[in-house]
Amino acid sequence: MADALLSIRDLAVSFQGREAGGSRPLRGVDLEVGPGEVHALVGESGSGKTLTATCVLGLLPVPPARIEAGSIRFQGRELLGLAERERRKLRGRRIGMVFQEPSKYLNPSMRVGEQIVEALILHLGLSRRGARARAAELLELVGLPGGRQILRRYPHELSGGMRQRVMIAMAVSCEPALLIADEPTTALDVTLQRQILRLLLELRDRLGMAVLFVSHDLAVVHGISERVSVIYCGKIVESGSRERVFGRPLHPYTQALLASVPEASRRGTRLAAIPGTVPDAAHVPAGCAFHPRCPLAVEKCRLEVPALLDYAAGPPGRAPAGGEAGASSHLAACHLAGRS
Amino acid sequence: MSTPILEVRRLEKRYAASGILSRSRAGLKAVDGVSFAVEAGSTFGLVGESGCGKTTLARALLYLDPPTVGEVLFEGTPLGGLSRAGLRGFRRHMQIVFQDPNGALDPKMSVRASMGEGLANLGVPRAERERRTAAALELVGIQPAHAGRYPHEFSGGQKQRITIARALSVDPRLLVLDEPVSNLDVSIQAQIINLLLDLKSRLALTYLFISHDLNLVAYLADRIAVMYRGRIVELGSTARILDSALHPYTRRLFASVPRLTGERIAPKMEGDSEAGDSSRKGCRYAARCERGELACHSNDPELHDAGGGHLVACLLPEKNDQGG
Amino acid sequence: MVPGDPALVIAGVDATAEDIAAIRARIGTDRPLPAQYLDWLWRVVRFDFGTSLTSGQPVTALIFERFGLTLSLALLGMLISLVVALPIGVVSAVRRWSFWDYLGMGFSQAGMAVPSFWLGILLLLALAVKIPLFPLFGSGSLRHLVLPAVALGIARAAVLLRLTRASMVEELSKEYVITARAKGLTERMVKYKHALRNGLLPVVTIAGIQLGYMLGGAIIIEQVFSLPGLGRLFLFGVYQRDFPLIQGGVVFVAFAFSLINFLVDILYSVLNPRIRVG
Amino acid sequence: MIRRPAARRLYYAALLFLAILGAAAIAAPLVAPYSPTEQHLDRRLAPPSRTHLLGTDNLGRDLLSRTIYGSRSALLVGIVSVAISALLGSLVGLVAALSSPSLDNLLMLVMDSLLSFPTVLLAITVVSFLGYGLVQVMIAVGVIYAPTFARLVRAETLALKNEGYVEASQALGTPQVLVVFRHILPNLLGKVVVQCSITFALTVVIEASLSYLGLGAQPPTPSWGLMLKDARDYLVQAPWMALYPGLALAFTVLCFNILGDSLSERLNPKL
Amino acid sequence: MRRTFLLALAAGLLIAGLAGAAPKPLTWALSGNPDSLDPQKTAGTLTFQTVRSLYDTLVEPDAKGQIVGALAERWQTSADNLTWTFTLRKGVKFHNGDALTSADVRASFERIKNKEFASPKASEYAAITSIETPDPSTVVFKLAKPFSPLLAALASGWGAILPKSLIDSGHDFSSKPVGTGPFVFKEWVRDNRIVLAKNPDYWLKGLPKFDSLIFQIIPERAVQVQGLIAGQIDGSDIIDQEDVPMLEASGKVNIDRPLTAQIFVLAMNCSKPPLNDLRVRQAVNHAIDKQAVLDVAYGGGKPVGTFMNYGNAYYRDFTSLYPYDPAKARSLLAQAGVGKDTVLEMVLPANYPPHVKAGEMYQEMLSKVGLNVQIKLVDWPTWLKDVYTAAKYDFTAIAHTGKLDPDGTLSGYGTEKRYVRWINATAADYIAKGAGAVGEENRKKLYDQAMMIMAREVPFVFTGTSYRRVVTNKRVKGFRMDPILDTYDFRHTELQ
Repeated sequence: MADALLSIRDLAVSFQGREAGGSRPLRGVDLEVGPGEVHALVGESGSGKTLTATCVLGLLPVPPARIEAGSIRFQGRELLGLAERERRKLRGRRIGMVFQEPSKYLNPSMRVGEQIVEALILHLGLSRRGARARAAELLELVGLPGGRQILRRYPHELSGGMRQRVMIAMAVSCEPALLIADEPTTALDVTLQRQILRLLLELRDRLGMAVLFVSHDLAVVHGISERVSVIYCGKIVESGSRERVFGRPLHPYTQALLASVPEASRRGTRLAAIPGTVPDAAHVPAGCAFHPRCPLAVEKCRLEVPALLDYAAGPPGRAPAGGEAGASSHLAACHLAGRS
Repeated sequence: MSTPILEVRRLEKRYAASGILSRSRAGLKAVDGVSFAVEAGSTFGLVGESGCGKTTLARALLYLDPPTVGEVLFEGTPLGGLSRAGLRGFRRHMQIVFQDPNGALDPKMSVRASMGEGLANLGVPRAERERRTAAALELVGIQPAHAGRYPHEFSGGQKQRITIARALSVDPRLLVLDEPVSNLDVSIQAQIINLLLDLKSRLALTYLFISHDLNLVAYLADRIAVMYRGRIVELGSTARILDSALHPYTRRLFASVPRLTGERIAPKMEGDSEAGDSSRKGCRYAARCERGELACHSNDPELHDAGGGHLVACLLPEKNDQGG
Repeated sequence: MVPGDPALVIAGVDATAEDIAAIRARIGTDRPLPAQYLDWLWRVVRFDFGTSLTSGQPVTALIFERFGLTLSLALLGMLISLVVALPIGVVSAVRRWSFWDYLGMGFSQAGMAVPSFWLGILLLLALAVKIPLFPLFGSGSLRHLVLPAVALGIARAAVLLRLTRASMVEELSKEYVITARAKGLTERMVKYKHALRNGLLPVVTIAGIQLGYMLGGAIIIEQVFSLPGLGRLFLFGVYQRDFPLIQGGVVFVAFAFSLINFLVDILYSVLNPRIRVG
Repeated sequence: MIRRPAARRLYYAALLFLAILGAAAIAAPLVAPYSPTEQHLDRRLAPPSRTHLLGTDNLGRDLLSRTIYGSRSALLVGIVSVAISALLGSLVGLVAALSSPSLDNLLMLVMDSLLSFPTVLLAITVVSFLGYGLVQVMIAVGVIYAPTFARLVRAETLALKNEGYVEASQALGTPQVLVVFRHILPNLLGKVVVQCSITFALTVVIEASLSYLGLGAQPPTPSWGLMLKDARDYLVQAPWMALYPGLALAFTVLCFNILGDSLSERLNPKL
Repeated sequence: MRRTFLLALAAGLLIAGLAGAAPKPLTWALSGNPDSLDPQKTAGTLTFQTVRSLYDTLVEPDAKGQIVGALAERWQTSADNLTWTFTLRKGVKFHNGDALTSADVRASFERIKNKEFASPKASEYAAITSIETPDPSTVVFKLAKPFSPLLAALASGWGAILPKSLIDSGHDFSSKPVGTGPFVFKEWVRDNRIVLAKNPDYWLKGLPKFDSLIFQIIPERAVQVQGLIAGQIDGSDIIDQEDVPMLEASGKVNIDRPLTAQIFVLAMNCSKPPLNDLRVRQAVNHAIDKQAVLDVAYGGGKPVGTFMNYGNAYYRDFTSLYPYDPAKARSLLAQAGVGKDTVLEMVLPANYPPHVKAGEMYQEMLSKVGLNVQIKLVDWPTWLKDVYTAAKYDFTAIAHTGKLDPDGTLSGYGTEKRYVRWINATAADYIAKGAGAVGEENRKKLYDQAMMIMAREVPFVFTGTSYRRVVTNKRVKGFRMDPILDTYDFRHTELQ
């Protein structure tokens, strides 16, 4: 897809060190985010979803971690191998990021205003006054009326919801083309969660940016995304539009995940639990990483890593990794996909 | 109607102000006059957002952190009247499973030793203890052969199974489950929930299930109590709470829950604002309530029966026009 | 209970029993101990520590006469330890496991291991005797205070260095640093604008406490360098059983110690918006 | 976190040094070439030589022997006073954490008031009231460092009290005393041991300081602090008198500090 | 931050350097801070060493220890020795401008005798019943009984004459001394230095010969030595034998080695077994190599053999009685039946390192003859209380300072008043008679008897009288140290 905003191909990351034991938390991630699209990356803890986001921003702690292979193209530019100076210019300017716990991700001893303003001055070259005015506007934009007063506050003087709005204001301050939101509502209560999700969607509409929404919560992903990628053990196992992935999941893992969510509508029925546990990055099974827990696994699954193929058209037509089939594609990495 | 297995009457838990500077928090009421009853054999769900007092309530009703005011009756026996030793004897009937499986097992003790503690307290001899420990582990799907291992050798899901087995080792009748699956991965969560369902039917247990996850409670509970700021604001059967909630907070809460079966979220921010604290007097929810009237700010509504055992604490409950 | 009688010290070896009895009556040590203690307590409440038994001077005056020196010694020691500890600690944390870090940590371990009085002796030997850069004795100028302050400051510097490093390492591992990087700030801004401010907060508290401990540590250092400070006065009181002096010294230092801690608390709350009142 | 192999090596080096020191202290009569008090008046202030490896002092006593014997004072004071402060402090901390808030406040007030004096000053004051000597130093130092343990144990106990496994044990009907012995104490132990190691280092320094001021070990008991006190008068003529006891002291402190660091890193591999 | 610190340091160095340009006063090292500068309120040697330059006494000892006139030009005693009449020198002025009169003398001695004032030296003047002042320059002391040591008491530091006007107004002499002495008090920075300036109106015309005198308080001997070598100090009198080579090598100082008036002893508690047994005390005396102790611990000296300092006019030699003989010591101990299981305690004053050093040597020597001695160090007040007053000890090492009169040294011995608890009525009787007797010959006979008994019965090991090393910068000439009172006399001192 030539006009993809962000295109990750075959990204592999390993961790060195005694305790990490040479683990490979990312084993070839393929991901495409189109302009203005809300793309959800969903997976369990340790699946590599946050790490993928970190790689895009270029904030990987380099001594223990190492990018083994792959490419990350953003707005047509290869990010891997780019000088740190150049990458820094993208961070905050073209790619914004919102994190899970706003209370931790804000500098506790710095006024909110200063934290918003510094990126504006750095990236947009605004004067301090101009930056402050812009910051106040941004706070209004994220639903914090009376922004000027809030600029003078310290993070601890704000409620959890307000802090997350401030984080979002910071992330979108330079009107980035891509906003990475890493579990932005996990630490919030449900009522606040919905507000923040609405805010993200509205901002997307107003600023025309794409959102890479990283989450473990299938219900939230269902509520917000346009496209969904499911990651398991450092590899994308399924990717497609929200309707396709939730409506007709191809990968047994996706299917099992969806069936395991408790909801009122399922009262009285047993949940479809996935047996076993998520393997840690140092002990990923050979072949399809999911095969030990997969009820359908056959011999081939044990031996051969399945390729990510496009099943949108029905029969398993082999598509090059990354899928050039565009927005309508439905990729899955399973030997058995589409058979049953 | 038979005696409920657990009855909580006007329970309060206050925390004394500590230090001179924290006057503002003087006598903070974490739980403020909560009453409810749990029928034997049922699953009673307690939901609320973080900080609403649900965990404090659980610890208080188990007398792990005794309540400041109020009564807890187990099968009609008031726990407050018991001596220390008497209370210890009673504990075997009510057990608790905590949210964090990592902290729930003593890292310095083998699983066997942790498991045997409750039985040892009951004076069960060692051989019998080991047998019953093994049986309890078997029950929750842990190989009894692994009983000699230490907590760090197990995964989070396995640890939670072990803590459930430990709770069950003394044959309790009531199990308080305080967010037992919140710290677990989605795929493991379902395993534990299924296990809990199995155990309940096999051992004729009663569950008091505490969670912030409305989907989960809606899936599991027979009756649901909704807590807001130390109070129960609404209590009723799961169906009533889901379909015809009377309290505006309950409605809003359940409307906010993302569901797999739900609609895509609309990018509109109508009425979203950061509400401040509500006044000390009056309804706690008044400041955030879209229906709040003047009276709500001065009168504190009591929990009252709106018909059919559906209790609500609201001066202006939703018109319940969906029948029942 | 307390061995030694101050009257005997005043009287000297040739005095007769009558002389000693007269001295006891004059200084009040002939009265029962509880009475003496209550009397003393009552006076302390009025910030009057009584009269030194050996010199006949008011204890308060004696203390204030020497406190200046001890305080300047402690302050200079603090300054030295901060000047040494902060930059090295920060660099150690920022370049963790680098050569500089190992050097800093090595210095820190050595500094904590070397007792200040021994260091004082070595400094005196090296920089006053072998290479006479600093005066051997006397007081009154900054020069006289340099070596004692270094001896006093190094051990404290070692502690502060460790603390600074640990605090900075902790801050650098905190989430807001990731936010700062995600904003595209330069590493310099991330480390010295965002992390440093928070990293130095606990250092302020500990530095304050250290200043208090320096007042105590000065006792020994003043002995080594023959400085006429509070420590020598106090030790003299101990050696001579000059109870009003001992009691006054202890109460005064405890008071100063508490005052410093109080001031540090205020400073901390000024620097740390999280606990700022109002 | 990646643990550095260098740190591990340091840890073993420290252990080795302390083991040697301990062995030397115990077997001092066998190891030391001379009696520590034997005076060779004809060989006063002799520089290090083959007969006296570390030289002699102003009374012609063999410095190597005195340094070896000096380890006895240091280690003895360390062991006894650390034992006193650890036991006393832990007991107070435990009682404070588990008792009513009023008793807790009272106990901690006492402990905090002890902490509001600089250590050396407090030690000198206590010793000046108890009389001079190693035993008095042990008691004084033991009492002075008790608050550190009390605070640590209290804080840890309060934290442990809220641990799931402690609550679970209570929920299973375990009597409080048993909960303390079964769950709280074993989980406290690690941190207390670390604190012991750090306190040991501090104690050794305090002993030396007090002996240096003439308030601690009494001559002719060989003590490093006392040897340094003697050395002060002969700094120029016999610098070796100040050097070796000081080095022994510094190395002992260093090793206990390294030990404490390593142990705490092992217990809490976060930092 | 670092830069500012370095700048401050540099500035400090510069200022200190400029300050050194002023004319150089005489700087004398004092080993400690005097507790008071009021000569009548203390017994401290440091006080008397300092105030010797500020006050004068009626009479004073000359270089040989003979008592000569000072503020009193002359004096005479009545035939019954009960009336002493002193004629004061004319034209003497106090530092505050008052002229010296007999009223000042009377006020000074009434002050010291006043019970409420509680001078530790009050009893030395107990024999005085009244003081009369017939005219401004005549003072008459009336005594209850003949008392020869009175003259010595008047010549001692505590016999200083203070101005009556200031006594009456309650002036604080302890921190602002005012006397008639050769120097005027300027300032006292406690524990640091005491600064004195020349008294231009001093009654000895033309004296003193230099302008400014500083007592620099330096407790560390090693520091004093370095100060002497560096020329920062002009003199000190506490120099150790070990320091001498270094000082000599510097070529900057003169070293004088006079005998002190002190008697260094190993005192024994004669009231406690086994030391109540004469044989044991004799054994102890034989066990000690007195010269070695003097040389190592006390910096050299002369063994004495009895309770009198070597240079004293009343001294008689008994050193041959108990020579160093460990074998004999062992056999005496065997006779007395004292074995290793008897543990004796040697209590030493911790703040006097030479005594501690000596004590360690005594202990080692005694252990060689089979006597088990444990050392216990106590601070000075405890020593005074436990050892000197309550006699709770077996051994102690100490020095007795010199006295102008033999009575000062010997009075009380032979009775339970003295800390050795040595009871000998005959000796006590000779000593008591000695104080009342008149004339040196008469007194000498009595004291000879007493001292002989003491030398035989050995309540002490009479280790000896030590040398003192007075080290002065070569520019200092004519410094005199009183051989008996241990005080400094700067009156004839010149700076070159």
